[in-house]
Amino acid sequence: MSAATLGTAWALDWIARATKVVSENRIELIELDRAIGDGDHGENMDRGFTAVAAKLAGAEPASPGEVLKTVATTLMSTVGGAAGPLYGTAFLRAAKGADGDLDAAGVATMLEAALEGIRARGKADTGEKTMVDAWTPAAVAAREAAEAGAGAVQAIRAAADAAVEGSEATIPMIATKGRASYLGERSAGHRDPGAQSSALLLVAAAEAAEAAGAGA
Amino acid sequence: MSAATLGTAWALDWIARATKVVSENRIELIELDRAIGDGDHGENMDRGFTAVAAKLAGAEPASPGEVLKTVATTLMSTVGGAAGPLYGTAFLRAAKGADGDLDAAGVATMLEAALEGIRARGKADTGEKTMVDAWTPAAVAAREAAEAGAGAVQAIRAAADAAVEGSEATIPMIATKGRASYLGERSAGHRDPGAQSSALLLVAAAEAAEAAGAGA
Amino acid sequence: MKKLINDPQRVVPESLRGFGLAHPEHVVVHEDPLFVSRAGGAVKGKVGLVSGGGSGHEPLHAGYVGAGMLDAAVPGAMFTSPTPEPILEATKAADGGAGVLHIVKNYTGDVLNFETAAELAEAEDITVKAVVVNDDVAVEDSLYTAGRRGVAGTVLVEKIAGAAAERGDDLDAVVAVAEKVIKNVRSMGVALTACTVPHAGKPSFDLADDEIEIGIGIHGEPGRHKIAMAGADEITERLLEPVLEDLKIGSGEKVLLFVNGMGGTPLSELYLVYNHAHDVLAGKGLEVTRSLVGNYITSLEMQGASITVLRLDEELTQLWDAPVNTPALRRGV
Amino acid sequence: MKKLINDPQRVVPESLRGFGLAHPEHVVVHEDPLFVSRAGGAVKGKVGLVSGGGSGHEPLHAGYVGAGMLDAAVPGAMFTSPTPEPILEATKAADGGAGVLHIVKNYTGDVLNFETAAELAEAEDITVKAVVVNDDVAVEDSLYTAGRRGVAGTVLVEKIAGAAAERGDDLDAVVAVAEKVIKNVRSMGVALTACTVPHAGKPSFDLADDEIEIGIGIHGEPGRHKIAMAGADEITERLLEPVLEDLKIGSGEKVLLFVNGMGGTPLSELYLVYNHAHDVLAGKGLEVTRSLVGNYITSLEMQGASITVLRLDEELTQLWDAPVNTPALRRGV
Ligand SMILES: Nc1ncnc2c1ncn2[C@@H]1O[C@H](COP(=O)(O)OP(=O)(O)O)[C@@H](O)[C@H]1O
Ligand SMILES: Nc1ncnc2c1ncn2[C@@H]1O[C@H](COP(=O)(O)OP(=O)(O)O)[C@@H](O)[C@H]1O
Ligand SMILES: [Mg+2]
Ligand SMILES: [Mg+2]
Ligand SMILES: [Mg+2]
Ligand SMILES: [Mg+2]
Repeated sequence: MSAATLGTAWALDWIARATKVVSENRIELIELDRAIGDGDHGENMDRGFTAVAAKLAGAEPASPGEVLKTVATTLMSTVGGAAGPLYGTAFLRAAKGADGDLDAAGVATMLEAALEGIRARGKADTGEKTMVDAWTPAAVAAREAAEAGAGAVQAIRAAADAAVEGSEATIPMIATKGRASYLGERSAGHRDPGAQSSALLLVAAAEAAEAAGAGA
Repeated sequence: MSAATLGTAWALDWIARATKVVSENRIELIELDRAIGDGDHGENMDRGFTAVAAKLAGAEPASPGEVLKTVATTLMSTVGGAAGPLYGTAFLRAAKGADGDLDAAGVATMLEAALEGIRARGKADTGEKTMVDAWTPAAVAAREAAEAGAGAVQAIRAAADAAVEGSEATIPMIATKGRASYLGERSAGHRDPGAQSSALLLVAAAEAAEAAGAGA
Repeated sequence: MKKLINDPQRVVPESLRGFGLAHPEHVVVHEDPLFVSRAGGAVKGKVGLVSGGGSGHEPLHAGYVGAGMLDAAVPGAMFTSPTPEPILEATKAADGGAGVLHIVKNYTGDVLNFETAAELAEAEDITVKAVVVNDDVAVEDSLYTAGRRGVAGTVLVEKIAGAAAERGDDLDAVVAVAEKVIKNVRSMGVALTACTVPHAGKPSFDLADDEIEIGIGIHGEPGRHKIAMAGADEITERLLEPVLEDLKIGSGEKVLLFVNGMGGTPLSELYLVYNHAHDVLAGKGLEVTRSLVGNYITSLEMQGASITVLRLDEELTQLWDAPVNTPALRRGV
Repeated sequence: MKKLINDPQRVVPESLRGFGLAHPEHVVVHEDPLFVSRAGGAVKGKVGLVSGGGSGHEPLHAGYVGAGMLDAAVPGAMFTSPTPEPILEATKAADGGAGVLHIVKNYTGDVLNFETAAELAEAEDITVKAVVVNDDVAVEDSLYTAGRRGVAGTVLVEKIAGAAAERGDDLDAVVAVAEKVIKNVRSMGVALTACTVPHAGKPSFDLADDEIEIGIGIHGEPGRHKIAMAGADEITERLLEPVLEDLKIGSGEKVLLFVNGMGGTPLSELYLVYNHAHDVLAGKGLEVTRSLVGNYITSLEMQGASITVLRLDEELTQLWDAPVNTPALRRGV
């Protein structure tokens, strides 16, 4: 199982699970954004992934990269707000290196590329209470797992767990980027909605990998 | 006591008591008007009588009529709304016949003149849920008392009691004049604010008469 | 009650003072008695137009003082008709020698106070005529009642009669134009929330979270009936149907469609109502040739809207299109 | 939540459809992708002006499309920046061959989506420049943060840059004018109540009956701090002081004073705020030579206001006075 790679079926399952989990957490993400932002993050993500699901419904992608590229362009053209371009760029960069099945190193490279995309567009660093605080530990964890000889499933699971922790860690932070930064110190004590949606997406990726691994 | 007439001192005391009772019932009159009108009757009356009190403070009127004329012009120029012109005309007409001290017949004539003034301006009849429903029984009761040989104090007391009943009787009525008429059947079940303020004013007149009578 | 005010008793004068400071090119605000007249004074030889009524309906009426509309406006206390004295002074300020038209909304208080002021003005040799606006179809009309209220149609009367005066019509002709508008305009309103008069400190009526008031006026008075909250399209139809029925308007006629906000409703919702109202009218073969959408006659911060339809002919259309230069309505200048 | 809407998901397109029906002489509303352009299309040889952002701030931006102001506007979902595609289409529709200016409010989402659209437009050989409005002094500015928000100052940038484009300035000159406005304009806002985004169905923040939020933006986001409810004069001073301090403005200078309503506050209260703000400025020796009072950039039905001060020179004053003909702002035409 640790040798299994993640292919197109996994990517499709990931996005199907992501669509579901985003829809299930629409209200929670709205509530998180209501506290320190403008209350639309859940609505934005749900609108985007609903469109993604519709787009992928008829498609027959040949690689994980093709799946992720469709996700990227669809999010970019339907989400809007800050999350639209950021996730759009993340998935676009992630897609680039994913033209074949992914081993653990491939997973790490994909996540690093996504993170770099987010950082390039958003100009945020860790500790600024944004989705960067979920993607950074995720990418680091995946790379460490790969270097420690883990398989792709374990790498993506490590990334997901790290993202969940990263999302949690945004709670005490004072935002300096994104809409929450307008609140200054009042932003502390609330979880960043983008970090949380990032964690949800990466957990969906890990679960899809595990489901495939289990079935393999 | 039944032979006592009502003079300038009575008129001044009446208006002083009226000012007080209107101020004390400001909120109640607002609440009555809030239910079936626009919620300003208490405010309007209080503004008017506060101005009346200021106007009378320095004055040395020579007759009840002079007092009532000051009341009339001051209400007309400070109250506004429907109540301003109606009470203004009422007091103006009341003032006309009151250039000397009033006996019971004089009280009845004064109230009839006031009522005629209200009816002429407002074109309302009894049963339309307006102040006419307080002034009409009041004028009738005063005339009956006078014809039955009562004194001025008894005549004004009879008028006051009738006005209180008249105000009470507006509760089940469906308004066809004034702002409450817009509510149609929904106006039933609420007391008319103008009938209530009329009752308050006439009770103040009776109490001033009784206080004078008691002191005389 | 949360309001951007200081002393509840001083809302009207403080607000009007600010209004005067913000629009010195349009108006002069007189403080005692309180009224608003055109900057530059009465226009010689032109019929003067005066309107007024309780405050709380801003921008009505003071916002419509200026070339092509009113010559003077008389704001009373909150929701309370002004007394005769400021109406008289406004009438004098508006008189350019060709007589003055009083545009009165049909409320007992407004009618009585304007009547008295007109008598006083006549005594000073100013010819005054009055028209009474009563466009609210929510109120059943009858010889034996106070009749219908004047609501949003008032704005259209002021604009169109103002244009007639500006083009040089004499007093009788301006009256005739105003009466023509009154005959051809009908309105009906809905409230989603009540409003709070500063001196009362409490909402003007109580409304549950799932109820709305149909047939409200502009004074925070309760409407004809409560109904369960409904979608905008359905509410639009409930307002529009009695308006059209009462107007007895038929296929092929041209109309102005006016969706007015009560003060606390977002503009986007007014346009959403306009959207469906337009479709309903088009569906009945009516042609909407002019429009007005916005907060033009309000009830403080009340959430809600009213729909007004004015039957247009060539003359009314031209007068509607004529230039107007006031703080709240401006075009062509 | 009580709103005059049908389906929460359809508020923006239904409202814009009504907007288009109400103002056919000013605008064309395009449905897919959703954007608004001037009736009559791009003006040949004129720099095109495009702005946009989340919906819920009406009349901004679509209400300012027309001669003398914007050439196109891009309304996103409620409080959500539009995606690049409609911005690109709006940019094409606004391009008269002299390049296009993007007027962007400083929000991460607006900046990113406009950036992408600009790249796409450049790829289609349209020259695009962008200015970023960031007038909100409630937010501390810093190199290391997202910086200040763009709020009510945006309306002034759009008007004045629009006038510069209309007089024939080239793209660099229009950018320079816009930058000059941005450099000289500051704002700060207060909320008495929150607003409710239709899809959220709940107020955007919680506020007790005796509290207000100082330093709010235009997206229903909480402000910098809550304070106890206070009188209008005191609130006015709390908003005005940081604005003046940040502008470093001194005695003898001329300013435009803009009191903006957040959507649910009566006009009378805005004038009451204007009244005191004017006095405070006069007290500091500043001369208020131009004014704007009303609901020009809103947060749905939020009760509250913002105060904006723009330092004026001869050029900005002339451009402010220049004719403008849009659904929401009109003068001289
Ligand atoms: N500069 C940035 N870099 C990285 N992430 C950011 C940045 N700005 C905002 N975000 C992320 O976007 C999220 C908000 O997304 P969303 O609510 O959809 O957009 P908006 O803030 O425009 O309403 C934030 O919670 C944060 O994680
Ligand atoms: N046509 C009328 N005739 C007699 N009284 C009237 C008439 N119209 C109104 N009223 C009286 O005026 C009262 C309302 O006064 P007020 O609230 O001060 O004025 P407004 O109705 O203009 O707000 C009513 O309660 C009623 O008694
Ligand atoms: Mg958000
Ligand atoms: Mg009343
Ligand atoms: Mg009243
Ligand atoms: Mg947003």
